[in-house]
Amino acid sequence: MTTQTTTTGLLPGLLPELEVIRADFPILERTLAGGLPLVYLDSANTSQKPQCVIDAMVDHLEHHNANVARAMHQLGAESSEAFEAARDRVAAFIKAPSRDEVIFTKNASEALNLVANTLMWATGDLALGKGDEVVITEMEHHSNIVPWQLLTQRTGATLRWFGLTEEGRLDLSNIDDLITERTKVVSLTWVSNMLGTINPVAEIAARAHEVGALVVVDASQAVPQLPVDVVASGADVLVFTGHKVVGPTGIGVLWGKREVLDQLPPFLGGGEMIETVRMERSTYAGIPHKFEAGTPPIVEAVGLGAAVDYLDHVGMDAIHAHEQAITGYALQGLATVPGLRVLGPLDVTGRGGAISFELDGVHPHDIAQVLDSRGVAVRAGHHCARPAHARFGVQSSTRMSSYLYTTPGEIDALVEALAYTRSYFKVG
Amino acid sequence: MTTQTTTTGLLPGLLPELEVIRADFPILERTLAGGLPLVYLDSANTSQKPQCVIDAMVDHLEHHNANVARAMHQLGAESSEAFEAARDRVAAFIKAPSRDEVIFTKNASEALNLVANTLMWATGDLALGKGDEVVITEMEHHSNIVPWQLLTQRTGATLRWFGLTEEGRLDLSNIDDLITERTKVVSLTWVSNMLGTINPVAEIAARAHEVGALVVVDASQAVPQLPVDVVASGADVLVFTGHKVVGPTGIGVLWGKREVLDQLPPFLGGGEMIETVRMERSTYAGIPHKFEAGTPPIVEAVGLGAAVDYLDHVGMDAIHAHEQAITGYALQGLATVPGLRVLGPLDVTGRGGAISFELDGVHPHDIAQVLDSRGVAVRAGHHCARPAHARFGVQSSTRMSSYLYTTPGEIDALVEALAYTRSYFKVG
Amino acid sequence: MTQELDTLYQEIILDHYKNPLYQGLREPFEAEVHHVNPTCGDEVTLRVHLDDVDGVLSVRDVSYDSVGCSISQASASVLADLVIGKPVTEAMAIHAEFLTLMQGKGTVQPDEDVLEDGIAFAGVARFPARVKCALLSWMAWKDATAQSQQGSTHGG
Amino acid sequence: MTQELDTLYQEIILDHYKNPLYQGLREPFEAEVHHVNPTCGDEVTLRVHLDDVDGVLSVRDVSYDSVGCSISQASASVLADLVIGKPVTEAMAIHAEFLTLMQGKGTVQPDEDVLEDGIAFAGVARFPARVKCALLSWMAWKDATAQSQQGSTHGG
Ligand SMILES: Cc1ncc(COP(=O)(O)O)c(C=O)c1O
Ligand SMILES: Cc1ncc(COP(=O)(O)O)c(C=O)c1O
Repeated sequence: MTTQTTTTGLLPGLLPELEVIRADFPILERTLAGGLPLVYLDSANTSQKPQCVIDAMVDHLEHHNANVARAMHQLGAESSEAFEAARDRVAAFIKAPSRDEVIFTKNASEALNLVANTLMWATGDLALGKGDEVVITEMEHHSNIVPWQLLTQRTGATLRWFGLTEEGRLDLSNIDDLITERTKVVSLTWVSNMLGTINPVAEIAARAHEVGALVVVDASQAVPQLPVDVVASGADVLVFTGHKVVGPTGIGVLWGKREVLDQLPPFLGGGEMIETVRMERSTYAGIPHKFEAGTPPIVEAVGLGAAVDYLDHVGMDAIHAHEQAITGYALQGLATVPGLRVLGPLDVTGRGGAISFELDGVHPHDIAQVLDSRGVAVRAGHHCARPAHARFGVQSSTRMSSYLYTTPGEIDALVEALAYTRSYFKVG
Repeated sequence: MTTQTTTTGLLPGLLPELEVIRADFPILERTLAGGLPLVYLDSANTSQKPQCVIDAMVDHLEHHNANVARAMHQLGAESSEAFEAARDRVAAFIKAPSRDEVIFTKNASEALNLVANTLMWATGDLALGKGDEVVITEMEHHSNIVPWQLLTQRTGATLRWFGLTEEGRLDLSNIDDLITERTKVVSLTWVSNMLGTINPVAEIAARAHEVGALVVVDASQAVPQLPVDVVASGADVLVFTGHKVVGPTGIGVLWGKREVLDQLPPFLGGGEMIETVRMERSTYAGIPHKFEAGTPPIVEAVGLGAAVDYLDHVGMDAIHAHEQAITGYALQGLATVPGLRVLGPLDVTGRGGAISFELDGVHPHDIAQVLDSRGVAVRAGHHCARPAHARFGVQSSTRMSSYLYTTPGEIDALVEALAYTRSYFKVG
Repeated sequence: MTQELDTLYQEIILDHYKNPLYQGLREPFEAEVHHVNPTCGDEVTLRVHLDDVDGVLSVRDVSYDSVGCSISQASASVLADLVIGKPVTEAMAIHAEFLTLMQGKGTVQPDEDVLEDGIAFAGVARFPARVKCALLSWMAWKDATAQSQQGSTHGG
Repeated sequence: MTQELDTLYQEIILDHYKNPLYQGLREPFEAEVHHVNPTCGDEVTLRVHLDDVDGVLSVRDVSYDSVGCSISQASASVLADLVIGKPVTEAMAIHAEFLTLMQGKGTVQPDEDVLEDGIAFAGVARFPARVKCALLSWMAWKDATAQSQQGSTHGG
């Protein structure tokens, strides 16, 4: 059931060696209750890990484990080299102009909070106060909402929002009302984790830069799916998270322009982020260390390095084409289910691989539960995007999300399981 | 060289099946440049990992990987259960009255910053301002200094310090001058990572509680070595870090009394830390989730759970006895090296397994380098404890630190390599 | 697999879901609470009206407005049906019994005399992700009842 | 293993360590900087005095006070010895050459005509943890020289 070669052959853009790729991911061989094969359609929540990522972590733990930076011995040198090499690889993967601009955090959420939190204490140009404005959008993940709510509440600044069109795209009609001389920060997601929408970040960044605002891009769903060039994106700061790019949990990435990062005060204190500590006062190290307090996620960086290498090896253009093919196929398939309404763009162009939907008469939890009984793993709830759900007048939704290992056969399994759900709940 | 059964037999307190324990740690079989065996005496910096911890992580990544809390499918349930089971195990390990009081952070540094950072925005009893005082000690790790410097600078409160005696113990003679009605927070390390000193935390906590101060205990070096009972410790908040208790990097633990954690405002925003997010304002979840923004360190928690199980299985009393035996043996051995001065208590009672020292005429870097050429891994520098170094009039030191896998033979190798260092640098 | 599903979605549950009892918000009441399941966004607003019946403090009404899945909706209906008209102490005992059942991971035998339709939730206990759904309104009721009692004591 | 060590601790390095040249802080100077290696705590305070020599801006003096290991101490001594008396442009070229050597991971062949005693540091490049030690005073010197030049430009 996991692949149907006939269908596969028909979809242009699909990764040519899909079976080979699937064989790289040990979990895909798992069976679930009742001996059912796993149909994993929850990759926007977290991605599965290829063997090479797991092996790189194991090799590190078994043969090179030591703390970094501080250690002068051979294991310390090996571990530091592995850790810093991961920084090089991530920098290359997102085309960062300088490796020092790549900061390892614990996840994307921490990276976003780091920016909002240090802006609280920023001086000069970056300082925020009453009358200043921060602009976000109604399709943000909570991790790109709550930090700005806290910042604006605490500084007296105002939080403003881009609205959404019926189709689930950013409503840019009032961009000149929203982004003004008062705007200090514009923070937005590149790809929506709920609606799938791909936003025109470079265009919005250009407008934001005209008024001197700082542009923060949440690329948590973009880096897994699109070839990313941080400079071309227009961002001043861009973040993503390791576990969604076939890497481990416990690591995220904050990239920022050196001028910006240099200007921000430190975030957490301690460990390698210092220059000198005196009882009266401490001074701080330069980037990237300034923002990496305490022992960093070492084995996680090693895993993330292997992960971006893996994606690079498959090719981000090919992965993007694959996602587009699968998403298009899924949109078609979902359209055949009576009573199903997709929240977000119905057109595969300008859209990522997360598709959220409602099904008349069945609550998302109940849908997910029935799908799970067929081995199909999707997410139900608000997907940490409550304002976007509120915008569409729904409290929650069901979301399927694909990745480079997803097959058309898995989409067929989803569609078939949705039909079963309708009959189980006797709707229609 | 790694063990000398004859010596081993002579040291009371040594773990009886040391060879069996060593066999659990794959890295200990490694050889270094020149085919030399590894003599790892840098465990206070980071500990090595037993096979069972690595295997638990691999099994999770290969068979159960999914995001937690949010997922309704079988993998999600398995992953959530593994993650929350790790919380249960950690809670049991430190005898926490409630599992919800155990918060997973990225490391000990983040945990300490979380407390200092949220106190910035606390209201009521916990609020800090001009005239209030925070008391720390001169033997703190930078991670328990810098956050309090930032907090006191930003609130106008005053930072005060316990001094150290010549022997490297806390100078408690002026405790009544230091801990007064003005004291809002007392934050101190249980075991010093530089001097090895074990501090009387319960006694100091009792005094702090008399004046209504909050007691924060940095147990980063205590939890690896001592049987820990958070309630008996007297702490209101206690932190430690995964990678020093044979667990992975990327995870730390903050335990706090429910009343305290409930009173503190949230730290980072986003992910599972919310109750509802509305455009106007958000409300927050209860503990532990309130302080766990974003995708938590899932596979790291699984590893940490396996790690504390491993330590429990060996027995913390037995591990403590082993550390005492090795430390006593090392203090004896180091005393035979001419020109060597130990910084910190010379008496094994009331002392942990980190021993920092100076050697006349050779800089710590150079010592570490020569030791490394003999396969002996130690740390040289200020060990993130610059004020303590300044107190003893030195800029840096060399530190050896043992753990449950350390053998007397490794101590012999260190002592012998120090003699070689002296001859290499032609001192004495 | 349908069998597994059927343990969860008992007929009784689906009935309560389709035809919920005591739904809607009514007056009078001493306390109103709003509870949320942060993970999925299910919400309930619930009111409690307590009153003396022959000298015994009793549950006179439980009214609610909720959004959520079949399990959370049905459990609100079953809750209201079970506790309305009972002395508060007895209702609390039912609450405790239901909680034990839900947290039992499927190992607890429910007592039909106490839980009536509530026994249909025995299967839910085997789906950890859904236990929260079943408990949402029960937790809200306990909270509201505690507040009502405080209120009446204070107002005393 | 002693062989490995000897590549690092060349006789020349140990000589400079035991008998450092141009040590101490002297007047006059246009800029003084303080650099720290945060990892290990090694520190250097370094002063630069630039002056016109036959119409060419030259390094008249480099004076310093430092705490650190043999490698960092010796490299300060070698630096001072190499650049004092040289035109600034030439000294900067030497700096670039030394930097290339240190960052070469042991693959760069040093030019004795340019680096003189500095070639003894070729072995250090194979010990990544020690490269920072060797570069500490060189980075400080570059910084101080840049500041001196700015100062003199601004001062007109
Ligand atoms: C006493 C003490 N506190 C705090 C820390 C910080 O731990 P981490 O680097 O894991 O945050 C350490 C270890 O480096 C330590 O020894
Ligand atoms: C768009 C977006 N932003 C931020 C996040 C937060 O990532 P993390 O949970 O790894 O911090 C996610 C994923 O949950 C996301 O999809």
